[in-house]
Amino acid sequence: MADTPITIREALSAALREEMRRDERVFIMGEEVGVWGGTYAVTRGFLDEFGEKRVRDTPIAEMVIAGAATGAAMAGLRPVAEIMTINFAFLALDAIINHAAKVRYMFNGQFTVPLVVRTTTGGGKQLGATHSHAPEVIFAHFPGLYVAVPGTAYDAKGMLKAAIRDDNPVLFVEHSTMLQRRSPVPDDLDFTLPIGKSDVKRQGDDVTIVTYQKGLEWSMAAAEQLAKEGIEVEIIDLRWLRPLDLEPVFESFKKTNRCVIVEESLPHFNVGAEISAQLQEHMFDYMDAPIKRVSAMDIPLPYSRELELMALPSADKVVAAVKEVLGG
Amino acid sequence: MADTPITIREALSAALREEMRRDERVFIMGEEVGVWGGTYAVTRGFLDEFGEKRVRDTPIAEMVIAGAATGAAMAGLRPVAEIMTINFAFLALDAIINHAAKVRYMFNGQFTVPLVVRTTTGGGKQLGATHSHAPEVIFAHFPGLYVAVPGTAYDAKGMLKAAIRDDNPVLFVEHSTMLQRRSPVPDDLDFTLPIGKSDVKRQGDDVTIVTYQKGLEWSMAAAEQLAKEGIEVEIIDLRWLRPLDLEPVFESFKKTNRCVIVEESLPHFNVGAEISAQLQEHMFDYMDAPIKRVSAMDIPLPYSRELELMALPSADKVVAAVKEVLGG
Amino acid sequence: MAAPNKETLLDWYRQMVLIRRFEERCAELYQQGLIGGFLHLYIGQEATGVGAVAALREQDHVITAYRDHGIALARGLDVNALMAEMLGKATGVSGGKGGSMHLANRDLRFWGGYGIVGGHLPLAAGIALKAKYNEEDEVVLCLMGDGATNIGYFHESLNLSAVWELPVVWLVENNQYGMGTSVARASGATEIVQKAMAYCCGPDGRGMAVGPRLDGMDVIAMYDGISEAIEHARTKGPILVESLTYRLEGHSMGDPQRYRTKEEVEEFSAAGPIGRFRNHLIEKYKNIGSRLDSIDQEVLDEVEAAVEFAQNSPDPTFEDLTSHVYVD
Amino acid sequence: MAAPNKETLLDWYRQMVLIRRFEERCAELYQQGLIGGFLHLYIGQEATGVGAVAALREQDHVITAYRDHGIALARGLDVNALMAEMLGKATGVSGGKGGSMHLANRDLRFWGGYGIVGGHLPLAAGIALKAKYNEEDEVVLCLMGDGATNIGYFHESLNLSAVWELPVVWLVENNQYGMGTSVARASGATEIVQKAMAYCCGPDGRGMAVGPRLDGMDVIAMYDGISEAIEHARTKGPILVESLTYRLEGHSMGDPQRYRTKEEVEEFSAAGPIGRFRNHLIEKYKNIGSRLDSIDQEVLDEVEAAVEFAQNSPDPTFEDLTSHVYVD
Ligand SMILES: Cc1ncc(C[n+]2csc(CCOP(=O)(O)OP(=O)(O)O)c2C)c(N)n1
Ligand SMILES: Cc1ncc(C[n+]2csc(CCOP(=O)(O)OP(=O)(O)O)c2C)c(N)n1
Ligand SMILES: [Mg+2]
Ligand SMILES: [Mg+2]
Repeated sequence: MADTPITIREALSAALREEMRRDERVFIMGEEVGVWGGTYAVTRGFLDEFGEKRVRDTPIAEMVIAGAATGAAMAGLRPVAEIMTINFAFLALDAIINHAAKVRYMFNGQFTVPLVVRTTTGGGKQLGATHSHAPEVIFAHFPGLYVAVPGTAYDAKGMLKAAIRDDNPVLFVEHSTMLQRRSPVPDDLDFTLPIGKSDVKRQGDDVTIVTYQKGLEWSMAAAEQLAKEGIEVEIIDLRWLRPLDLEPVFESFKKTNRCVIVEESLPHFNVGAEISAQLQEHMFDYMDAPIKRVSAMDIPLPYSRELELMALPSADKVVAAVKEVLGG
Repeated sequence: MADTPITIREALSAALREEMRRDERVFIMGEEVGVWGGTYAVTRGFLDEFGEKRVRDTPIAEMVIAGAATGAAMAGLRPVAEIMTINFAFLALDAIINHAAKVRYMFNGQFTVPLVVRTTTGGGKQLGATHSHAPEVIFAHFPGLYVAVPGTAYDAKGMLKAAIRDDNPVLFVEHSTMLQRRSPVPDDLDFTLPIGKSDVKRQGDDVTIVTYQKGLEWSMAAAEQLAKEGIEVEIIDLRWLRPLDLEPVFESFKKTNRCVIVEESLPHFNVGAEISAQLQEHMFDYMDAPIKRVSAMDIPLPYSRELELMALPSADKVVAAVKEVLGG
Repeated sequence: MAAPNKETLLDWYRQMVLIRRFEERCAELYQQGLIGGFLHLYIGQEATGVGAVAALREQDHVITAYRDHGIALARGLDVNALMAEMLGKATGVSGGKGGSMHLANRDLRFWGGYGIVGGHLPLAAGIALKAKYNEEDEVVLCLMGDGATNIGYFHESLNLSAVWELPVVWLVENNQYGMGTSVARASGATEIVQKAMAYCCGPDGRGMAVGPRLDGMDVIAMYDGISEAIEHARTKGPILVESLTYRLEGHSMGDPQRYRTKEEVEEFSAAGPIGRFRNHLIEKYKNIGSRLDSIDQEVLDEVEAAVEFAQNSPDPTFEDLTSHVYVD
Repeated sequence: MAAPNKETLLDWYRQMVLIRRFEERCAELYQQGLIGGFLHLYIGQEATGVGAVAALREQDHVITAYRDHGIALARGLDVNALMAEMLGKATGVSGGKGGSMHLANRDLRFWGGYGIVGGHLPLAAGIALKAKYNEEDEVVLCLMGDGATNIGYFHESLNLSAVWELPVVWLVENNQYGMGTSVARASGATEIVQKAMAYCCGPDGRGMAVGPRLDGMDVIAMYDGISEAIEHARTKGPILVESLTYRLEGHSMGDPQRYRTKEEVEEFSAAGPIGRFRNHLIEKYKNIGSRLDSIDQEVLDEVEAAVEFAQNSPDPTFEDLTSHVYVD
């Protein structure tokens, strides 16, 4: 396998392009996906290659972007709809949860919704309170939908291709500050990653870190710092919030008996809460210390660079939490 | 204090009526609040008493119901907006979270949002997948908003009056199947309950049950069954999901060392997850058994009565969970 | 469009009576507690549904809101399977998981009834997009209530259909109320077709056509009007049509109907669509009376048989409860 | 409405030049990394903002989207405090927590810039409701972009304002693009005022007025047109007005501008509002040239002083980070 180091942006572009070439039914729609080339340049050149039929600019209208894509999917197409950022997906919550995720069940399997809704998440760009959410958790609450949260170029490509090929609706969440991150990715046109499989991104015996996306970066940086002090953390990247695959987390925890969960989201009712709850339930006899969560502060994100950095998680905060669970 | 036994519906009506009489700035707006008298008859007679100015029927337009109420609150009125059911509040998520809950922070305190958004929650009425959510948790995730989940007439009245008098935006969630429940409620026009205080609804030494709203009923029924077998549970009613008051839960847990969390919502990324996570973090040394969660099954709710009952929690499921944490 | 012949007219008569009897029987079953949830009857609107659906070709599509029994019957869904769905049985069109609000039959291109006001409009746009994308000669008939024209979904969906020139007939069943709110109290424009002006007309006249306001109590007028609208949608693009009709029963069961007078209802009842059409047939064809009587009787028997079928049908099982959340 | 006198015209000139210089300076500071987030410049649209805001009385209100610098300056917000906000300083109008998109000054009845497209429209309706509720002679001027007229918020807000007869002037700044999507590619109606037809006219002519399409490059035409619109809103109800203008810079910083030609931009630049108004003044008043030159110089100095003020201002502190999430 010829692995080429490419960025997450390139990985996403390649996944989309390959799947559009492979299957005529796959098309993209959303704000600025065409003439502009995608707000984050993921679909640059697509309009030229695939034409207006398959690269469809939309009005600013998130409800109908998600809803019309759902209808098209029910009718047999395979839309990849883009909601520019996950903040705007608040406007499409009903379309995504009450329609895309439910029509199959509600009509007893008569309809299938092979839909991908791509969107970007995350703060850290001084965009202020309404534009800096990382609220994937609220979408993962509901059955009928899958939620993808890739953190590397390799994962982004394999997961997006899998999402497009899958017959279930997938909310595919990309982190807007990680698009330039680079890693080797297979060129193989049939490279996909299984849906709902988490991944051990670093091995270690002392503490298990469970995380995803931006949390992966903070955790990796923390791991390096900690390694210098002789502390070896194991890092598990969830990759999907639904289906949520905690088997590798349990396996790791049996070895480490300590866990820190790292995420960019808010501190309450977050992803870490679910993982912590499941860990204490299923791994009770292995617990040597309370499980800690590292997250953003419980406030809307401010504009000021300094304030925003204070509010967000960081490698240092992860280091501190790891030491805490080690009883430091 | 002259406590009269009244229903939750009556308690809500009384709270609204008293506050509207007390303060000219308080008004209600929403679908069918006026001529119809409220879908759940909570505002019956209000149009006659207060007139069209203060009892405002709206078009079917949840985004602007929540958003215009937010604007009116910013400008100095004290709206009580009604979103007929919390399912339809999905359409107002942006208005509630990105606007009502954020404008104060974003503009550094220049604006105040004394807003109450009343809505009804819950399944169990054969309304099918899109009309049977109990998704309060997703609103509680975000700072800037309070989330009320009263489970008795006493609480409903005291909490609603407090919510209307408070200067912060409150999502006030009523359970649509509990409106006929009756309990003694003070007639005192200034009876209010503090915001963000949970309440011990039953005392017991063996297991702590943390719950709210419909869960309270299942838990109370379970408690009676269990008492017959000599098991005494302590039941803590959260009453508010934000601010979340876990002090009484911790106190109780120090005594019981075992906990079951009961809620109507879905099993993942739910209220129980947060409580479980905080319990294991703060009460680690008191844990004698894994904390269990009782919730609905991880599916959209179906129409069929039999199927719906299977999917929802029940007193029996609570009994079973309590026995499990007791190592039964 | 050929003028309908005698047998066609008799078939329409049969359909209208079938809907009426079906609805009346449902009301009884609801009173007996055999139907749960909400029950929105189509009584009074039969001419609209039958005439409009009759105008569809086999390859065309139809989708509507929760007031869907009449459309389902007009589109030829099996009466037994429909009644079984009302009773939440495994033999129901949606396996007992959908209920009254969520009838569908994919094979007959009836894409279902939907409970979220306006939520199915984007789906209609998406289904139409599929037809256009695949260059298939198919039109989507999307029905909605007058109240639905005030929600954001309406605006976004109609606009998208105009910009993308999608083959949709948007048919507003203006029965004069959305629950208890009259059109004039909910909508700026009281002639609803006028709303098409917001989506009309782009470059080269592209955009939404302002369609006619049809007499929704006249099945032939509906047939003619919708036939023309379909032709327009096929060849030119989307069109907004209004049917002036009336809901003779309450919004759902248990509607106090404080928003209208008995006299108003009686007036519309006297001019009801079935009696009117019966008179028309009697005037047009001599000696048709006995044909009509025997149709009346056949339909009664058909509905009775359906009730029997439904009652004798098995309940869905635990396996049904968990099936079709996802495609495996 | 009195014709503006010479000093007033000179003040408008000053405001327009101030906006232009302020924006140019912001662009530089952005390039230097001193401003973060998004930066949406008002260059090209100065006549629209200055003319429209000049028409407001002191008691009137104004609210807009994220392209808000020009409106803030026209409404008389302190230049120093505005520039400080750009730099995220504690002395900024929103304490450094809002940034470029979220400027506001409650005392001056400037209710802010808002980042969610269409999200401020319901707020405008709510603020207008307050005025009506309290029987105060106040009008709300709500500005939005052409792209915003396609979102659900637009429909629901304009409709509510029509049904409730709220004193709002809805002003669409039609600068021909929403990001990279031209009006014709995004909107069914290309003459945006036509959208008012959907909210016009209820019983007794109640409802939205179809306002004029104003020359948004002519500050006097804007002043006249909006003055009349305010009078209409005061006495009759809401009105939709369109300003035909042009955005001379990219949508935000870093816009590749693939959606338009250099020639198009140059054409509009040559006919730009400031040069045009300057010529008008020179034609109208002899010997005004030196007055204008000295205004140009004063404004340059004022902006430079503001930059200095901002740079010398303190950053917000950790205390600011956590303040104003809730009212205490
Ligand atoms: C988004 C949303 N808001 C509110 C409701 C509650 N509701 C159900 S039907 C209805 C009235 C709809 O009126 P109309 O569109 O005229 O249809 P009709 O019932 O007259 O057929 C309302 C408000 C809902 N189902 N969905
Ligand atoms: C709900 C929502 N969707 C998408 C965006 C991203 N976005 C920001 S500005 C913009 C274009 C708006 O165009 P227009 O309303 O014409 O205003 P202009 O920028 O031209 O002033 C878009 C799509 C957003 N902020 N909010
Ligand atoms: Mg209606
Ligand atoms: Mg624009």
